[in-house]
Amino acid sequence: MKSDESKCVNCQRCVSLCPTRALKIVKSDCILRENCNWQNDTIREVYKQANSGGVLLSSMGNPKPMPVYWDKMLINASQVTNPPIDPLREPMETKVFLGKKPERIERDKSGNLINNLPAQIELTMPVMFSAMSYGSISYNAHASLARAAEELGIIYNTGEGGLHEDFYKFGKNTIVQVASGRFGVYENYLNAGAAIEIKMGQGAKPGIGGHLPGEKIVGDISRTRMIPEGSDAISPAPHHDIYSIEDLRQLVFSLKEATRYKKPIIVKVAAVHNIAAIASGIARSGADIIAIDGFRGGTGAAPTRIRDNVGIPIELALASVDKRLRDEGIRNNVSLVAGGSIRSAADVVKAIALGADACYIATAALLALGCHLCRTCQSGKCNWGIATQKPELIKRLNPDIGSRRLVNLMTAWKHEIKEIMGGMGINSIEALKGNRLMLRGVGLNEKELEILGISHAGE
Amino acid sequence: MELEGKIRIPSGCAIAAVISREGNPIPGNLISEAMRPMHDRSNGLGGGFAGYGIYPAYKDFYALHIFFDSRSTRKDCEAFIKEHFEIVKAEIIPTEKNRAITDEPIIWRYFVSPLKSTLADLQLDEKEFVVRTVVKINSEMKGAYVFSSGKNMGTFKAVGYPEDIGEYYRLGEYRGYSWTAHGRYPTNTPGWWGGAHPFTLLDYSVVHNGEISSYDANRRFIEMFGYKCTLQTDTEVITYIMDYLLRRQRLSLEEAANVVAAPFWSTIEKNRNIPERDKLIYLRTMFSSLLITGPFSIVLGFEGGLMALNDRLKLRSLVVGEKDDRVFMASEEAAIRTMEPNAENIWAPAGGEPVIVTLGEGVEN
Amino acid sequence: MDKFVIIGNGVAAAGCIEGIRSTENEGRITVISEEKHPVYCRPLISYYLEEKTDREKMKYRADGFYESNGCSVIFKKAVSIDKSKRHVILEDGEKVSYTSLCVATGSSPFVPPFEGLDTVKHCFSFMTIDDAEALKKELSKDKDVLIIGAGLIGLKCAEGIGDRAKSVTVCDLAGRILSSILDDDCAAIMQKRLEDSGIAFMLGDSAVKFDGNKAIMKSGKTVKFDILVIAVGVRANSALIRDIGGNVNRGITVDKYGKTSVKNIYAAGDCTECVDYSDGMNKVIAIMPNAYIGGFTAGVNMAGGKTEFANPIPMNSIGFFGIHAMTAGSYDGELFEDRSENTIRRFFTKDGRLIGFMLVGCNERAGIYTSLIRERIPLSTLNFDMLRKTADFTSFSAESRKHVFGGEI
Amino acid sequence: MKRIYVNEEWCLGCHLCEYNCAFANSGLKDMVEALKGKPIFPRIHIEGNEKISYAVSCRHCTDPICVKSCIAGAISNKDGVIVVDKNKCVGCMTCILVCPYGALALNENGVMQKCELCTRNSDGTPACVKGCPNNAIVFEER
Repeated sequence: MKSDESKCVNCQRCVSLCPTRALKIVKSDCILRENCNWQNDTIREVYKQANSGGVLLSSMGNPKPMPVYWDKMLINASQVTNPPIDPLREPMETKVFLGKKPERIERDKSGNLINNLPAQIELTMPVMFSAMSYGSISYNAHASLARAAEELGIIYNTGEGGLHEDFYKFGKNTIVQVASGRFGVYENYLNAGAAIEIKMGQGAKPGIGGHLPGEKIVGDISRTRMIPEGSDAISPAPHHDIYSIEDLRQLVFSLKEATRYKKPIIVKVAAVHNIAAIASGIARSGADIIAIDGFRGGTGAAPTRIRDNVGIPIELALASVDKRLRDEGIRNNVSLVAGGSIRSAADVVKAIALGADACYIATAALLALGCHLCRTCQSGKCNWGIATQKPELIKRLNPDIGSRRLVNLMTAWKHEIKEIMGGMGINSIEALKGNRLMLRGVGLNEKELEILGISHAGE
Repeated sequence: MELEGKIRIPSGCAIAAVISREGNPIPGNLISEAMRPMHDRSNGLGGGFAGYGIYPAYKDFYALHIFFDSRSTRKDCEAFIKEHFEIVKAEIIPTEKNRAITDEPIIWRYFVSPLKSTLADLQLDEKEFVVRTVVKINSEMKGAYVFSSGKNMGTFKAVGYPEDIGEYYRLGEYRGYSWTAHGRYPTNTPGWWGGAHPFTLLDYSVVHNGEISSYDANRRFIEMFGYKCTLQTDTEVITYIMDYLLRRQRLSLEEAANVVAAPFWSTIEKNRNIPERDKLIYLRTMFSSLLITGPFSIVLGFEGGLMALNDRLKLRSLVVGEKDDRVFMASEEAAIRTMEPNAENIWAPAGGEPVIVTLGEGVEN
Repeated sequence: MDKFVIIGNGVAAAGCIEGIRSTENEGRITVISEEKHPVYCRPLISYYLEEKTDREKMKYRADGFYESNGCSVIFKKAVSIDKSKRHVILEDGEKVSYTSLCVATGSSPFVPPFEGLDTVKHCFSFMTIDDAEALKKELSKDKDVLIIGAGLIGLKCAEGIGDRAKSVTVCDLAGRILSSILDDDCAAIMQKRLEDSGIAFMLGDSAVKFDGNKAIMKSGKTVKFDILVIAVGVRANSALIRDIGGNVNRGITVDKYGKTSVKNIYAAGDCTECVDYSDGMNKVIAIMPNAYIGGFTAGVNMAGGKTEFANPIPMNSIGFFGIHAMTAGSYDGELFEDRSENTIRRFFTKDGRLIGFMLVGCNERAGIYTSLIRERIPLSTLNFDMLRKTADFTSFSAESRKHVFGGEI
Repeated sequence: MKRIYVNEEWCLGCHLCEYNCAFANSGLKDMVEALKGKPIFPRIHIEGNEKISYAVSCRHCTDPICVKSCIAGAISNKDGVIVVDKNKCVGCMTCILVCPYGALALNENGVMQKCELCTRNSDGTPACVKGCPNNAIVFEER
């Protein structure tokens, strides 16, 4: 048996399938003469660009050694003065409703409360699968996400590639996305889901559009995106009808009109420097939910320099947005969804404690489907049948397994969330939201603690 | 060590309350004595009482009870109050020296009424203006602390054991149709008079036993509506929540109870009464950040009644008993038996189920 | 209570017992066995001589088979049936009455009236374990054996005793071995392997006369032998039915339920004849699967159930010294052939369906072909060119694969 | 009864089922020791072409013709599972001639072998099913 190390992307497929665990992938011992400044990858990238003259592309999240604030926050637990709650004995609630909450109650003439809540998204746990388009990921990957979302009572997101006809039946567990390319957007599509998401930006590539090459626009994908076979699917960097917050407000209300105010509107933005002000604007735009995507969020393809250098961490963005909206007294206008590398139940708990209503996960979901983070999605040759449209590769992902693994993952997280909540003496996720006293920082400086709105451990 | 407000201090506690449904006067020493058998539930670092109907002569005026750390603070504060209020009476709250009570501040009460001109200027209703004034004094005026601000009611609190505090404030000289009491067991405090309970805002007073785990979620939400949780205590935030739900959102007591101690979703879903179920879903969704989790038993005092409420898991003790026109509530039955040895119908209310007692119809308060 | 009686104690009888018991558990079953053994695997007698099996392993069913099925066995010969009184008369005059009766008497070796056969000291048939035991007793390394008949029985016998005799010669009037199931080419391959293993053949020639240790052949040659085995063929034991006026052809005639023309009497196994599903002809298909299925079918119907004997066809799997031939169905059709040095695959089709095949030296998964015959699957629904070369399901449509591997069975 | 079913839509043709089968029936604890450098005799086989593949093993028919055809009485139905008594089998291959699925084959000793649903392992799932990386082989009631 021979292997060509230059072609190996370290997807670990062979390692995973070998029944005797006889294979392992090792780093090639052929390395460049690197130093602290000029490291292997940096040098190679220069060679690559010198060869091609092109923009470097990469995929999945920012791999650079930037701080991961989740790992610098620790969670509280009850001891003595109040009791932890045993999730095996007591109900432990994780249900959340996302959407705007009115300022005041209203009553009818006989004094009964009127349900004046605008449309909400109901989730059995505060996690949703975030946007990944059909095209960037496979039919079977979408099928897995949709089926799992339905079984779990949560939501998955179509991404900007439209909604495949087979998946309309999962509508109540679907967020349909309206992105700058407007692929596959028409009235039935808008009405098909539980909510509509306007994608203004993405954590992995803030300020950048997207480009799915024509050769991938075939068959179902072309039909679902509603563009001719073989034509490039180009998502412009901006929405060309949104050049200001007023324009966004118009789109929000256009979509609400189109769906007769029955669907909450989510506005998804990348976490960038003045995210708090941006969020405040969106909260006043009529949007029901703001999704903030941090700079470690994944992608099927992004220019490397953008992915690695643009945007800010979700933890800081979330904390400052939550604080700003509360300071302005408009936190109840919107729900907040945090995404951009939520890796575990602990990250979810920390995000909720910082102030999120729910989290978006995508990379973790793909890992559940088999992804080994080889970060070569852009090649379209995903060995795990996820980020590919090649039939023989797609086949490798059986949605029976995929959906089951997603359900397993989410169920496991739910158990962990409940356990952590129980430890804090909290038996409902509402009581965790924004409960920053439950967090303490370690190894953070004053400024970071201030932005996160938490005390240092020991305080 | 830092005072309340600088740091959040958890504590265990004893609570007790009594009300006459017919509005008959009850002397304050009754409730003070009730705290004696629950001595061990406190540790001498705080206690207090709230009495309703105790100032019939001044029932149309807000009774501000204020601690001052010095004469000059009092002067400044009085000047501030005079700017916006008519003060019909100002006096030192009578006390009796007690060995167990030391380090006392200067304690005054003022019967006041907001100036109509000020209210008109600010376009505020009277109560809201009083609330803002109290919040302003407490958060901005160092050394002054308003610890009672309702009409025809008053709070009396100090550092010490509750039964000593009752004697110190000479509670036997007051008559009220209802009383609540609190004995505190803070785990980490030098003891500060202002930090003692009951906590009150306008005529709402709360005595609370427990340590709520939802504190910061509740605090950060309620602070959006102009409240400032200066003490960082559960009792304070519960009081504000009650004020927000009852006075500002105009929810009924039952509805407010369904917000703070909301039934579990599983219980709600099983409710066959559809309008009732929808109402519960609505309240939980609408006010999700006001759900209070963690152990608590509280007695909320208000003009004309009392409401006792346990957390939905009933993680703290709370018993209720009756005799004739009186209803008794306490952490322990012993406290009820002290107030009324022949108390009847003693029961422990289920978690999340409020016990609401109001003055009977036609009874003046 | 019903009284079930079975004459015969072979595989058809075992099938009949299990058929009855699959339907009801009340009635008594009586088995009348001429052979003095519990049911055993008759085709194994050559393996027995070869010592590939032993008497214990040859038991067709575990000890306690009869008891657990509520059967009693009478080790006597049945001589006649009284159809009006509904009883079977045994050799000693005993009468066994029945509610319903199954005749599963099998077949007997056919011994032609050779002149001088009575002068042969050691002459054997090769049908029963008793035959095998008798033969075994006589065999030794210094004895020459002559086998008359190069059919299945004769050749299995030859293989079975090859190592125990000085020489084994097989003669047959036909010009090839296994003439009833193989054609010349196929037979030649098999014959070569037998010869390579030390078996001698005299084909197109057979004994006409015996004189002590000598056989005089039709060609005039003489063959000396110490032991003679006669395996020229078998005849269905149908006399019991013929004697009471039942329809008998080459075997007892039965319908698809296993019923004879006589009321309350069924028949099954080698003593019967049935319609060959591959060519529609009436014939005796004396093979083990048919015996069992025929017996089982009769049993179910005797006990008040209803089942049919579905599509019987002739089929044979036979091997000698490591080479194996498999055949099924009939050969009157269009021929397709693939062959290599040591293998032949011959397929016969008619009206767009496979009706028969011969496989020599290549028998993997031959049942897939057999089922084409038995299920009468139209060849137009699959890729027959591919299938002929390899027996697998890639030649079938995805639809039928889905049915085969994912559906009910 | 639970049976093995295959779905070619998900079969990747990786042959792991064959190895897992051979290993499960080897009686050995270590797969390398059991299979390395030896011809393997699995009771399940992948067949197919470059477009499709699927596994074939005994279907455990409710009315199994192999049982009826065995001249040695070596194949029997044990609670729905069709099993071969290796002791009794003489290798006549009649079962091969009759099995419509081609599910039987000789083992390394010239004795017939077939899938006998190796369900006596820890979780009651046959090794081929357990090891199939894509659920192309399932064990269930239908």
